[in-house]
Amino acid sequence: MCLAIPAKLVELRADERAMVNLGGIRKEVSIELVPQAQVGDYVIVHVGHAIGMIDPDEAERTLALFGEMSAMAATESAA
Amino acid sequence: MCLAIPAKLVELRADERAMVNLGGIRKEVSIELVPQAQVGDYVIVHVGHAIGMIDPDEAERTLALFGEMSAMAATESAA
Amino acid sequence: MNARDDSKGGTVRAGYVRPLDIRNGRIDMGHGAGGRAASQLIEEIFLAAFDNPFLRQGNDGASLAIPQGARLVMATDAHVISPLFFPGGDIGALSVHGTVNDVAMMGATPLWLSASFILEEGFPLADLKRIVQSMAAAAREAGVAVVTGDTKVVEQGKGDGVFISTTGVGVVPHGIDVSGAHARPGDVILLSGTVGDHGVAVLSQRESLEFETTIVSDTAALNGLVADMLAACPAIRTLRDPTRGGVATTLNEIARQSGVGMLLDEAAIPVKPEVDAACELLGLDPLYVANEGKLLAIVPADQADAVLAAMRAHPHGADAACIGSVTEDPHHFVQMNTRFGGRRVVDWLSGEQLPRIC
Amino acid sequence: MNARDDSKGGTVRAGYVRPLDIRNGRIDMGHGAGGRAASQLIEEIFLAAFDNPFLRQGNDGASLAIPQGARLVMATDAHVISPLFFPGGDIGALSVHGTVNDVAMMGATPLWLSASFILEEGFPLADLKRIVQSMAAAAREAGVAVVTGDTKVVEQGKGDGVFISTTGVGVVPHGIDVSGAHARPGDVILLSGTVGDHGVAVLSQRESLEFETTIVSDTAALNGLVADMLAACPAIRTLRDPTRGGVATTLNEIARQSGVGMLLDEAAIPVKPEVDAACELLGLDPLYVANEGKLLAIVPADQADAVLAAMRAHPHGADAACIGSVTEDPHHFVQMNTRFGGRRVVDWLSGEQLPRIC
Amino acid sequence: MKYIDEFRDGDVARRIADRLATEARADRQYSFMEFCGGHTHAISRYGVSELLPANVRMIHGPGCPVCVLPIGRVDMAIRLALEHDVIVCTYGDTMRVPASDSLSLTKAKARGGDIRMVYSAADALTVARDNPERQVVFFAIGFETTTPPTALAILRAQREGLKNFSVLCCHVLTPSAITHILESPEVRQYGTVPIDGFIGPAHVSIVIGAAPYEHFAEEYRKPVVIAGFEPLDVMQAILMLVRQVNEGRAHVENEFTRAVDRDGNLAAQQKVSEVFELRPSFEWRGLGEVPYSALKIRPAFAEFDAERRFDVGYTPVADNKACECGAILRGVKKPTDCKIFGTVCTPENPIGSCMVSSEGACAAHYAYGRFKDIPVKVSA
Amino acid sequence: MKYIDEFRDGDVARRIADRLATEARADRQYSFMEFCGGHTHAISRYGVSELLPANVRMIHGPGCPVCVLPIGRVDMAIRLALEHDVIVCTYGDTMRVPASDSLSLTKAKARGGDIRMVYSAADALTVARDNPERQVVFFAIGFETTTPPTALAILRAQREGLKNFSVLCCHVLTPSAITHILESPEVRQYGTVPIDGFIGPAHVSIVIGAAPYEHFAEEYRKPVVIAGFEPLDVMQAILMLVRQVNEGRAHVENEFTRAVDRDGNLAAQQKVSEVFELRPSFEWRGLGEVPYSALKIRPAFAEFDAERRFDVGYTPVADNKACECGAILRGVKKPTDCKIFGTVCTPENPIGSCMVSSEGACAAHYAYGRFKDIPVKVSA
Ligand code: SF4
Ligand code: SF4
Ligand SMILES: [Mg+2]
Ligand SMILES: [Mg+2]
Ligand SMILES: [Mg+2]
Ligand SMILES: [Mg+2]
Ligand SMILES: [Mg+2]
Ligand SMILES: [Mg+2]
Ligand SMILES: [Mg+2]
Ligand SMILES: [Mg+2]
Ligand SMILES: [Mg+2]
Ligand SMILES: [Mg+2]
Repeated sequence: MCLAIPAKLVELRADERAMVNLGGIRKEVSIELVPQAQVGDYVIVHVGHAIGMIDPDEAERTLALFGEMSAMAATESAA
Repeated sequence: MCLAIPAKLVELRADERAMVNLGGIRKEVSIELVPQAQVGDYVIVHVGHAIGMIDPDEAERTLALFGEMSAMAATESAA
Repeated sequence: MNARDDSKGGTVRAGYVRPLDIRNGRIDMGHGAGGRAASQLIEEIFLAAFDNPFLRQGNDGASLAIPQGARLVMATDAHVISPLFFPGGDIGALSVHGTVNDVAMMGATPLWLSASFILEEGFPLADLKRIVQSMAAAAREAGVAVVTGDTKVVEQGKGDGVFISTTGVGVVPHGIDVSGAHARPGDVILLSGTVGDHGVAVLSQRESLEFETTIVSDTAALNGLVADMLAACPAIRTLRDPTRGGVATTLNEIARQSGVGMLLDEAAIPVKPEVDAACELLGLDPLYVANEGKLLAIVPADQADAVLAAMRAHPHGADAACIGSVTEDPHHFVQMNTRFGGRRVVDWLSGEQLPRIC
Repeated sequence: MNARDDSKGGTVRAGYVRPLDIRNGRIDMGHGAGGRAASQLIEEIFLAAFDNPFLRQGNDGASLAIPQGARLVMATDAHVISPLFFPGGDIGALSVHGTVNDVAMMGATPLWLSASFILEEGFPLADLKRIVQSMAAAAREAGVAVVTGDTKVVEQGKGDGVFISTTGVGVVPHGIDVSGAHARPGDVILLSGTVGDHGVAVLSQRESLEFETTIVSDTAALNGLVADMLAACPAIRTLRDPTRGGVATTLNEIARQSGVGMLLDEAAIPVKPEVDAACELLGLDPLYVANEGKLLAIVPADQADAVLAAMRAHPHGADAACIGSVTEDPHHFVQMNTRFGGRRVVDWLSGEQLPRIC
Repeated sequence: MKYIDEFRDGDVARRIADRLATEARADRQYSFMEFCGGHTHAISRYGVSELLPANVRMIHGPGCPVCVLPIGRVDMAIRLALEHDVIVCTYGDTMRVPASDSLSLTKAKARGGDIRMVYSAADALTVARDNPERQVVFFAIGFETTTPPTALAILRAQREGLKNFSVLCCHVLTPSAITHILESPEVRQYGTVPIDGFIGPAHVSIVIGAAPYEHFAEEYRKPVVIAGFEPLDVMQAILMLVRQVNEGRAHVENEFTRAVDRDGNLAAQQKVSEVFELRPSFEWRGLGEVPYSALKIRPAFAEFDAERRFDVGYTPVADNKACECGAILRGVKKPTDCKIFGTVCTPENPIGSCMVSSEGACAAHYAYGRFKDIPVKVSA
Repeated sequence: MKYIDEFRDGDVARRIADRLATEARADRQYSFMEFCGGHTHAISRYGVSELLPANVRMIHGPGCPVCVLPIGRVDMAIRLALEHDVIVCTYGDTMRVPASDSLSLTKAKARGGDIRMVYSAADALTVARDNPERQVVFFAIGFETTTPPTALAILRAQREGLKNFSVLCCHVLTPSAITHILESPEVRQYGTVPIDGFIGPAHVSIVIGAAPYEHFAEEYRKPVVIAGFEPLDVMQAILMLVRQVNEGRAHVENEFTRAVDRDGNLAAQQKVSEVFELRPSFEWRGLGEVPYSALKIRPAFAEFDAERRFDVGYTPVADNKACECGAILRGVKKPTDCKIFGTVCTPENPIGSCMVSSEGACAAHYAYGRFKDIPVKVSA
């Protein structure tokens, strides 16, 4: 449930809105729920609103751990 | 101006309305403006209302006079 | 789920589709989306009615044997009538007749029809089925096959129940050359029957105009009549069905196309008394009222009697009449000697023919 | 007036008609009533754009030379797209491509088109002219002639600007027999290029979905590509353009029609990154998104390379790929090995494909 | 159809034509004005001109409610539809009357105005009942015939307490227009328009009776013959006018006794006077402002008066400069005197109102009368 | 697409699959519930099941907002459109959910209801602004992800003083549903549904954070792994669950650290609590009444609450008797256990809600999973 995807914030606009770029397509979304978002950030877009943000380091780390021998370190009870 | 045609009243209906027959087609019209009209009368229909009636004797007389040698009798200053 | 577990469940009948609810069902946007719902609609309503090997091929087009003859003819008509069901017919039959007649008016034998449907969301399936069955019956009667089709659905408020565009293909026998451009001064103008029946039947149903009449639409396929006429006289110059705009406009079209004038005899033009009466009531002229089962023919004067006899021998031409002749006239006027004894121009229809009060 | 007196007045130019006001004019009901206004619309907009001897005949149908070949093909499509103008095309070009492609998918060379227009009262003449000119350009490019047509006008609120139904007639060369029923297990499935471009380009314009993309509709006539493919391999089994319902639905249709299954390779199916992205955003699957300039071909395995080479040599097939093969399957399932390494059914589209939130 | 077909008999027409040929004196011209478009239409459609002696000339009068409707009144109806989002109901006749900005009701409808053709004022009431959330305005035009049905609609709306129905009243009065023509300088002073008599209205007279015309006969010494709208009625009326002229009489005669008497339809007159009162002045297309020539809705029915309910003031708009409608309606000019007749101004693109209704002098001549001087050659 | 494509890599998938094959003990069964439809969808669409060991079974949970929407709530939206003549705006997902009387929003639209699909709650506001003469109701469904945008729309409507906008609030809460399942007799007492652990929501957790799940891990001794909706996320989460089970642990672990932290999006939480408050009880399709499992609009925003503005009381409606949706949503049954799966109930004619959304267990199995036991024979 809850279709949402990471898209790159490429332009801040008036009225707490921003332009995001997703694989070449651009769409204006509301960033009222992630007021801290800046150009270059990846926000998570759901029904026309950014509802969260991607942490690039964590993404990197998750990818690196996929299928590794041992359990992922330091994820217990959420970061 | 004022498209209006004689049609035979074939049925009195409620609410000061009546069914008329014109050459085989039947239409309901208002007879509020000719409350005296009875079944068998020819009423003159204009925009869905009977606005007058045909006097059959006068019609007969007019037809008989068409193109006669002398002027029509007794029509001066209207009947 | 885990795949292996699920496979132990009930049997999946992959091909099974619950039949359409014709009684209560309505068209929704899914019926036009090209998926399984659309496929089901085609199968249960269109294929069921039009059933023929061309459609059963199941392709996006029909594959047809190349016919023998002098030339092919192709004609098309969009049908947008309201009400969809009217005395004497419905949009389904009309959409077959309208195009079959256009093909026949080229002197051709109509063979195949395509049908494209634009349905409005919410249109009752029962009405659709009735219309399609009426189309199928009309096609059978005219001896043509509906060989390919298409269906689209538009949102409510962006259509009007159903629009049907049909295209017909037919073949002209050798030795026949019929065209609106072939009328010549001296030719005789024949009309296959009474004028205005279709238009008056439809008008009688219009909200706020309603009147009662026994007049029904004349909608009919005229290819049989045309075949008999051409058999009697292969030299027929022009054939045309006086639909929208009526006899008056159709004759003006031919006059312009052939570069001639025409002179009609009002007294010779057959009009049913009820049609005359309805026109009086609404301020219309029967010469401008649409017909859907009548034709005008222009023939060399010396063959007029033969053609007229052939027409009168056919059920769709029983009331045929000679209504005038072609004249030389650089203005391409259609004129008419009135029954009253005068003469007047019979002009093109201008704009819509609206009921008048004055 | 007394007739004799009036004749002394100004000169009457009987044939003169004031030209249409294309810039500000709009369709009104009179343009569909079949009178002089309708005739003017046809003359100044349709004839001006489609100009050809068939239309200039001025009849209600076209008279055509019977073509040489094995069989005739007839196909039809109704076009109801919104918006009428979209990135990469408009309803005019689309209405030519849609039908030309259906004819071509039968292995035929398209020759003639009919066009039926249903115009909504109030539609700007300028838009109509633009659309008709685009149609004419598309027809020229595809090498087909619009040989006959019809125009109707519906009241405002009973249409959606303009609907165009086209019917195409073409001829199949001797030795060609293409059908959706001819796929056989072991055959190879070819796709002429990237999927979903048309649907995404149109979606990008939908009110409230609007997004910016460089994707434009792929709308194109594919008869040239088909001719090259058939030259490379006259034994092509099946050709079909994956329009509404997309590649997924079209393959399911063929599977059912031929009584086979299919197995696709997701990794082999070309999808533009932006199309992928738009589908992610809206919760759509590119396999169900409409194409208007792509084709699927099913060919004997031993000739797949030759056909693929011919496709890639043609501008409309530059991105052609082999995307799977035909299987034996009594359920007629279309399955797909996912790029991820799994396998799944690729079902028919059910209902409409609506943007999702979850 | 009884009482119609008998009055269109070509054989009888020839008998009247023969009498006219005999009785019209070769040594003089006869010019008669048929006031009504109904007569104009009959003359054109049946080819009556063909049957008249060369020295009898018919002049079209202003008796077409569509033709005399000034541009500014059509503009009001269009503004109601396009700016006030009102449903405008109207008779089919008014749909194509040219208004300002190249509009007409037909074109305003194509631009999104909710404009509906009705057959009767009563149908406009039905539209109002069916659309309680919308305001519905009946654009009421016409002479004394069409006024009583409008009065009935207003009375019924009041009885039903309809809150969304009103009337844009453009009803005009026949006798005032005739007076206006008789008072015009062309007729009265210069004699440029020699009117030897009038064919009086048919259906208007059913309602108002013959008496109102007696004044003209006496005051202006012009014979008047009230005549039906069938072609034989018209021919007979012309014969009767020729006879009056020949005998030097100027009376009101009634050819239409089968439907008209001296007093008219009193029931209808009563309804009209209950709902309407005289306007001090009203603009007629072609005639300009004509005093006491139209009706307005009485203050007691103010809520049904669209002019009071909506803010749509009347702005007079001049006709196209080339258009000769005004002169034609006064009988001063003929359609073919207009430089743009049949070229720029056609029934498809009417510039003036006379080209709209098939009763309009220009439309009638365009549609029916253009065969003049064109020889009919049947053989090739 | 960055942060998407990397998480769909088939090669990495095989690596995780290998590890799973190694680590899943052959001597036991693993049953995990993925709460979210997003995970269900990923499993189906990418064919994840293919890559799991035979003894790892995934149970679909109730985490599809469309699937849990009770018939009676859809009926309310339909009544608003058909009986109250309201413009109903809704997400595309709800259009085909079967309601009473064989209707759905799609079918109600075909019957003349003015029902419009929107992409965002903000678009419903636009519809309201553009149609000031109509009432506009946003039919709001969804979990904690979709609720903040609805809150923003209501706040903005208040700021703008919109008088024709309201919300039919059907927002539900994830943790209450999980509790409900854990409290169900099948799980708690009879053990007919052996749930060894949960894959926790992805996007919901972005908003509410990981903390709310800690309670389950502790209270019910069930491991929870919060995971993204990409197929690698799902596989990795399963691997992490297998490891917890193997090690006898029951913790909340977070596979989705790139987007989820312990506290969630505080700005979003603040907007939600400003506008909404807990409902004491709410019906979930399949689960029945679940206490404190949904939100309603606070009295301060009463004018934007469609349930207060319109007289549309809620009437519970039982599911079709044959439909097993309830049991399927609780993990008790599988789609193929339903007698009418794939025959009477298909995506074209869904009988139960699980056949509607492509996240629904039945729809997912119908669309993606029916190839089981069908051999693929390519050569003729
Ligand atoms: S022809 Fe047209 S412009 Fe000229 S007077 Fe007549 S209506 Fe007016
Ligand atoms: S198949 Fe249909 S009826 Fe059966 S459980 Fe699933 S949704 Fe319910
Ligand atoms: Mg045609
Ligand atoms: Mg036709
Ligand atoms: Mg025709
Ligand atoms: Mg098609
Ligand atoms: Mg409609
Ligand atoms: Mg097609
Ligand atoms: Mg096509
Ligand atoms: Mg196709
Ligand atoms: Mg046509
Ligand atoms: Mg529209």
